Amino acid sequence: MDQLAATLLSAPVLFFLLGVLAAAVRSDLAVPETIAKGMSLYLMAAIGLKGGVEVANAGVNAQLAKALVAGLLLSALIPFAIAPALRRFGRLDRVNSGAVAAHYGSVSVVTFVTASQIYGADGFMVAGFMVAVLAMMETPAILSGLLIARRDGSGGLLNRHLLHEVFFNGSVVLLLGSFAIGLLIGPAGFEPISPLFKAGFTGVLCLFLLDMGLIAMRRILQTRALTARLVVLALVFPLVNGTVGVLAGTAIGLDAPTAAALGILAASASYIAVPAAMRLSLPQADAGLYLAMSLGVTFPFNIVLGIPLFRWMAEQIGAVA
Amino acid sequence: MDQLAATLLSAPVLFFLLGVLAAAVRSDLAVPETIAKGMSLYLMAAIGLKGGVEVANAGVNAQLAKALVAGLLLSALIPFAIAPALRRFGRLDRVNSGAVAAHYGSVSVVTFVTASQIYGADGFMVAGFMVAVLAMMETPAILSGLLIARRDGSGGLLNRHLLHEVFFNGSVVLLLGSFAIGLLIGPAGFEPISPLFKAGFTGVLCLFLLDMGLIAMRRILQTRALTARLVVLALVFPLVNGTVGVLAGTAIGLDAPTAAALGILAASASYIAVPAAMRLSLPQADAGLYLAMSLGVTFPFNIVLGIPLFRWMAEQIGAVA
Amino acid sequence: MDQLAATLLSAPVLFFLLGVLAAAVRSDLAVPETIAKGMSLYLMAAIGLKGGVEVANAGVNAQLAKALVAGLLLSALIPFAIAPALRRFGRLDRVNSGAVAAHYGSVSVVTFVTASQIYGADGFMVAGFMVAVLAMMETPAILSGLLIARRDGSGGLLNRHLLHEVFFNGSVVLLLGSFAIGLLIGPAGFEPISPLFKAGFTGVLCLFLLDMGLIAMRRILQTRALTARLVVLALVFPLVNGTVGVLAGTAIGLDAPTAAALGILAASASYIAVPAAMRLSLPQADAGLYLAMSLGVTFPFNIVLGIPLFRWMAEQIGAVA
Amino acid sequence: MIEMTRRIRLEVLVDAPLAPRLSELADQSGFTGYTLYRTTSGKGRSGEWSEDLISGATAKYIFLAVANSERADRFLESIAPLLESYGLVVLRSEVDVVRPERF
Amino acid sequence: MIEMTRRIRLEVLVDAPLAPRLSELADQSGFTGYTLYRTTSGKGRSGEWSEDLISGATAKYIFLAVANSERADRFLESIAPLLESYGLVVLRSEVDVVRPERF
Amino acid sequence: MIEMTRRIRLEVLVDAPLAPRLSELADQSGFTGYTLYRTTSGKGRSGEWSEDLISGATAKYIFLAVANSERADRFLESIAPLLESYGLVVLRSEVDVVRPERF
Ligand SMILES: Nc1ncnc2c1ncn2[C@@H]1O[C@H](COP(=O)(O)O)[C@@H](O)[C@H]1O
Ligand SMILES: Nc1ncnc2c1ncn2[C@@H]1O[C@H](COP(=O)(O)O)[C@@H](O)[C@H]1O
Ligand SMILES: Nc1ncnc2c1ncn2[C@@H]1O[C@H](COP(=O)(O)O)[C@@H](O)[C@H]1O
Ligand code: NA
Ligand code: NA
Ligand code: NA
Repeated sequence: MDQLAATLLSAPVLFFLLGVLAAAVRSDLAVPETIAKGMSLYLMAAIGLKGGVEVANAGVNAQLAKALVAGLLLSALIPFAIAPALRRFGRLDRVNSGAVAAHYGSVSVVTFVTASQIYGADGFMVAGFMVAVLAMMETPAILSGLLIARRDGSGGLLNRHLLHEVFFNGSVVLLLGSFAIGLLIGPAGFEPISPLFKAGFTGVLCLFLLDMGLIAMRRILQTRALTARLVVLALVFPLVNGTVGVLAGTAIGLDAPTAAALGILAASASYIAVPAAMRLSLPQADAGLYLAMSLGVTFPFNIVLGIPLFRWMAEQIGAVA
Repeated sequence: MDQLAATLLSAPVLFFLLGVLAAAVRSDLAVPETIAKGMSLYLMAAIGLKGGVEVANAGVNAQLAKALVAGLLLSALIPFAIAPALRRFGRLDRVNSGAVAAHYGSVSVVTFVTASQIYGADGFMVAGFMVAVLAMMETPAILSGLLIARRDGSGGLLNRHLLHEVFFNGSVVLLLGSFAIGLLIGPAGFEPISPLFKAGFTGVLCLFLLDMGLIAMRRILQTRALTARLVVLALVFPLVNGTVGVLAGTAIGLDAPTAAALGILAASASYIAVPAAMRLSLPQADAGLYLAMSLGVTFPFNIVLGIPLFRWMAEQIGAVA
Repeated sequence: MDQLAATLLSAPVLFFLLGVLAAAVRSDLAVPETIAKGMSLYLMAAIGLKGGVEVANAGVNAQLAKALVAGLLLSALIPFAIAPALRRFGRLDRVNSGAVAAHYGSVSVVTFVTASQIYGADGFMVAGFMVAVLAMMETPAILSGLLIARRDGSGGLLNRHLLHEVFFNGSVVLLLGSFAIGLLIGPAGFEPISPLFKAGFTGVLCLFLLDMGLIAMRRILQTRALTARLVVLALVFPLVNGTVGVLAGTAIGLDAPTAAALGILAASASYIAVPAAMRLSLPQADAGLYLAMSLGVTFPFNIVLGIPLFRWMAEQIGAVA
Repeated sequence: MIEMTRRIRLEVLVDAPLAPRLSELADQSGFTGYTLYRTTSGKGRSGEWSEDLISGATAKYIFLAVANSERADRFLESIAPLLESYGLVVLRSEVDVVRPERF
Repeated sequence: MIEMTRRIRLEVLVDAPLAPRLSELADQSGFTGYTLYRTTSGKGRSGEWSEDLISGATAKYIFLAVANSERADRFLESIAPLLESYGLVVLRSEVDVVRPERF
Repeated sequence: MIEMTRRIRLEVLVDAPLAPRLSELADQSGFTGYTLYRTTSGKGRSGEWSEDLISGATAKYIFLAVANSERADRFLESIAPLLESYGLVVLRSEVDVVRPERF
């Protein structure tokens, strides 16, 4: 409960709620898309650098390898785990099930960033190498989603365009590239750029979340495709996937904050890499649908409830273990 | 005179003058509109937060309520006070008089922000709650302007679109929302976002004023509608309204900096909320005209002369009172 | 060698290389053009202010005048010196030779900025007045390039549009304007804006260079006009011009860092003021060609090798002299 | 060869604050869709203008819609009263479309 | 008077992620060129949308190309299989151009 | 039904630095107005390009103007000498307008 209050009263989350509210009363408040894109690039570069510098400081250990494997498996397998629910309970056809499932296997950078920031403000420090896990989890789910959508075998699954997207997706390249730069420059080299990338970080996150609040709520208001059943799934998926993530993290020996972060990653759904890939590879799938679920329902759920919840969970399990 | 020199030699005002100069020599220097819009959102969020945090610190007192009422009255009544001058001396028709009058009842966020910054740099601290007064004054003038324009009764004045604009205008929502967030998080919660919103503030204001200088001067150069008589009015209005604002502020017991700020608000003319509302509600009015007066003449006057003038006035009157 | 390693491992250069790499693997990573333009304006304002404040501090001396004359001569004469190589070895026609030559006479703001930053991080301080030299060198080369292109006398060389572009080009106005503001406000007046313009500087430079890396590499991949001979010239020109710049700087008595900076200026090629002027005045010239040489080859060369090289050269020559 | 059917293409240059009103009228005329894109500058009888996101008052959009001639006429009539005061520029031409039932 | 020749003008409204595919098909149909520009919002049977650079999935471009009728037909046929699934809006009209050998 | 009159619609694809020159020629041809909007990328004989605000040299605009045929012809003739060197793409078609005296 304390955690929930702390989350709800942190500046980033309050700006998110302001955005939701403004969109709900149909205010014309809007952040230009180009500015939002710029902030998104900034946040990815900053989180990548931060992670790299921390690893340069702390050294690499066996946990990194374990966490990478766990992340890869979560990203690749979650889509298969949830696709049946999308088809049966959610009543989606195969193609839409695959497209939605891919989103939930992949991750939301901003959810991770917000969680790290809120946890860290309180001394609950997520390991720096989780940025690499974040990048790792972005795209495998795309392949899983396509396999689900095309189990009938029609269409060439692994075309050139797609594999390229999976490996060289802009956000993957930026996250891993900044992580590598952080590793190379270390704490001393980071110092001259720390005013922009560290001191400015939480403030930019606030403005970005203001925009995400506007976007999330407007998605809900504009969508025609979202049924009550799909809303239920968009709330249950993060709960279940996040719990699995926390358990897996604890099981492979991650400390509580890092296990909580793995939970957040599993719980979160993509809104950058996967939608674009799905539009390209599964153009018949309804973009309004998967964005409404991912951005409109799951994202707010994670920002407001998921962040304190998975921390609490990781602390409880850690205490027991 | 000292105040005038201090204002003229402050970085924000010098950047404003650089913009004016660059536009005057028809340089192709330009700030992309999206960047300007982004800076404008930043400035509103920052000033809102700052005000909220200050009130969280200082507590609310009776002055806030009085200032809100004074602001509301100024915004609603100034249009009626100046409309006759616009019609008779300015030779505008009813519709254009109403549209221009609405601009002068409303306020310019950046004029207020620049004044607070210049005053504050010198220890002349405007009360935090003035941000709420600023937000309060943004839109009532719209209704007054429409009443003036349509005194003949044609057209549904209070349609749904318009009332919505008045209450949920983007800048009102952002100012009040950030103010509320500042109140909720207080000084401790503000700390992590202070590097962006406080340390970065004056610098962003410089770049924004550079753009405002370009825009203001280009307005003057491009306009076809501005007559000498209207230029006179665009200089007299801020003088008179600002003086009334300072007097009103002193009369209700505000301290000198806060009374000066109320003067600035009364003297300033809108260039965000009102133009858009007028284009929507009074499309027959000439947008080139009201923007040339508000942005091209009154804005520069206030930035360069109004800011030191109303401070001087508030100090003189305060000393006497 | 140490210098080379220090350059290669500085955050700005690493971000540049990340951009080059991302474009090389054809990742879809992209910085919105508007954001890049905003960062470019920021960097010019910041470097101008910094230079002005330094001169306000250090006072003006005879070196400034000498450096301005040297810069003017370099900008105006380099085009004539290299045009024959472009025609004979490069096999370009007169018009394209003139257009390319103009680029090499002029300068690249970001190359200068990156060099100053990397030098300064190490205590190798470039004199503040070099910002004025930078601005001075931006446009004279345009006139030289046109003279080369039109030695046959066709076409009115010195038309109104063009002279205007030469004197009131946006980047010249912003650099000189910010320099003047820095002079006027001095260190005390700079303090409130220093968090944005000084602390944030290196970080913004990183993001900007990320974009420059993407742009440079994409230029190379997209161009159809770049021959092996032209690539050779685009590598030889900075070497030769830069050496001349360092020698000239040392000869007129500049200290080593400042002479190195003059070398960098001479070595660098324009990608802002000149391309736009050439498109206007020599529309028959191939924009793909001059941008590929300037942005695609010379810019990366200078960022990675030129910066340490000209420092090394200035130190050696300085030690001898 | 792909079969194509003739439809009406309408372009309306409209100020940003007035665009929602135009969309409403398009809906009321039974249009199945429309698309908006931003313009950056221009000149007309009332002088020059250029993009302006700060006030948003003088930014202009092009509203593009394809419809059958019946709906197009209905729309044109519904915007007639706004032409003068809104300063709209309205262009009508013909285009061929595939899947004509969409328009 | 300047001599002008009739050519086909094609406009296709296309989602950002699909635009490269369209360009490839244009190349394969022998087009000499094409130009893309961004749209900002719209409405269709599948609801309203507006520009979205964050996910990039629902941003839409207009793809504009001028070609002779033979190439235009080839292009239209090559995109036919994509029409339904890509949700393309395809418009064809006639224009006069100078230097017709360019198109 | 609203009465409409036939006019000429001209579209010119032009590099950003050359756009002011085009506007001048439009003024000289007696045009009552014109509108510009930005394009984002394209391909032609001289290769691919995409939006570029840094140098601004390769950004391209579409210049759109409606005029009567007399003025349109005058304009087309005045830009004829620039066609090759400026690399302009010029398209002419017909549109119907309301309030024809405006164009
Ligand atoms: N003949 C025209 N062709 C294209 N656009 C025009 C034309 N006339 C006016 N416009 C556009 O419509 C806007 C308003 O026109 P006006 O009401 O004449 O000032 C202008 O600023 C132009 O952007
Ligand atoms: N009749 C139309 N005129 C112009 N644009 C349209 C039209 N119908 C659809 N569109 C555009 O195409 C997009 C997709 O349409 P739809 O597949 O019907 O949802 C819409 O969001 C509009 O931007
Ligand atoms: N057939 C065409 N259709 C549409 N746009 C074209 C066409 N040809 C050329 N363009 C545009 O004009 C630009 C210059 O063409 P070019 O001079 O052929 O390189 C190209 O980059 C395209 O943006
Ligand atoms: Na996930
Ligand atoms: Na006022
Ligand atoms: Na040079």
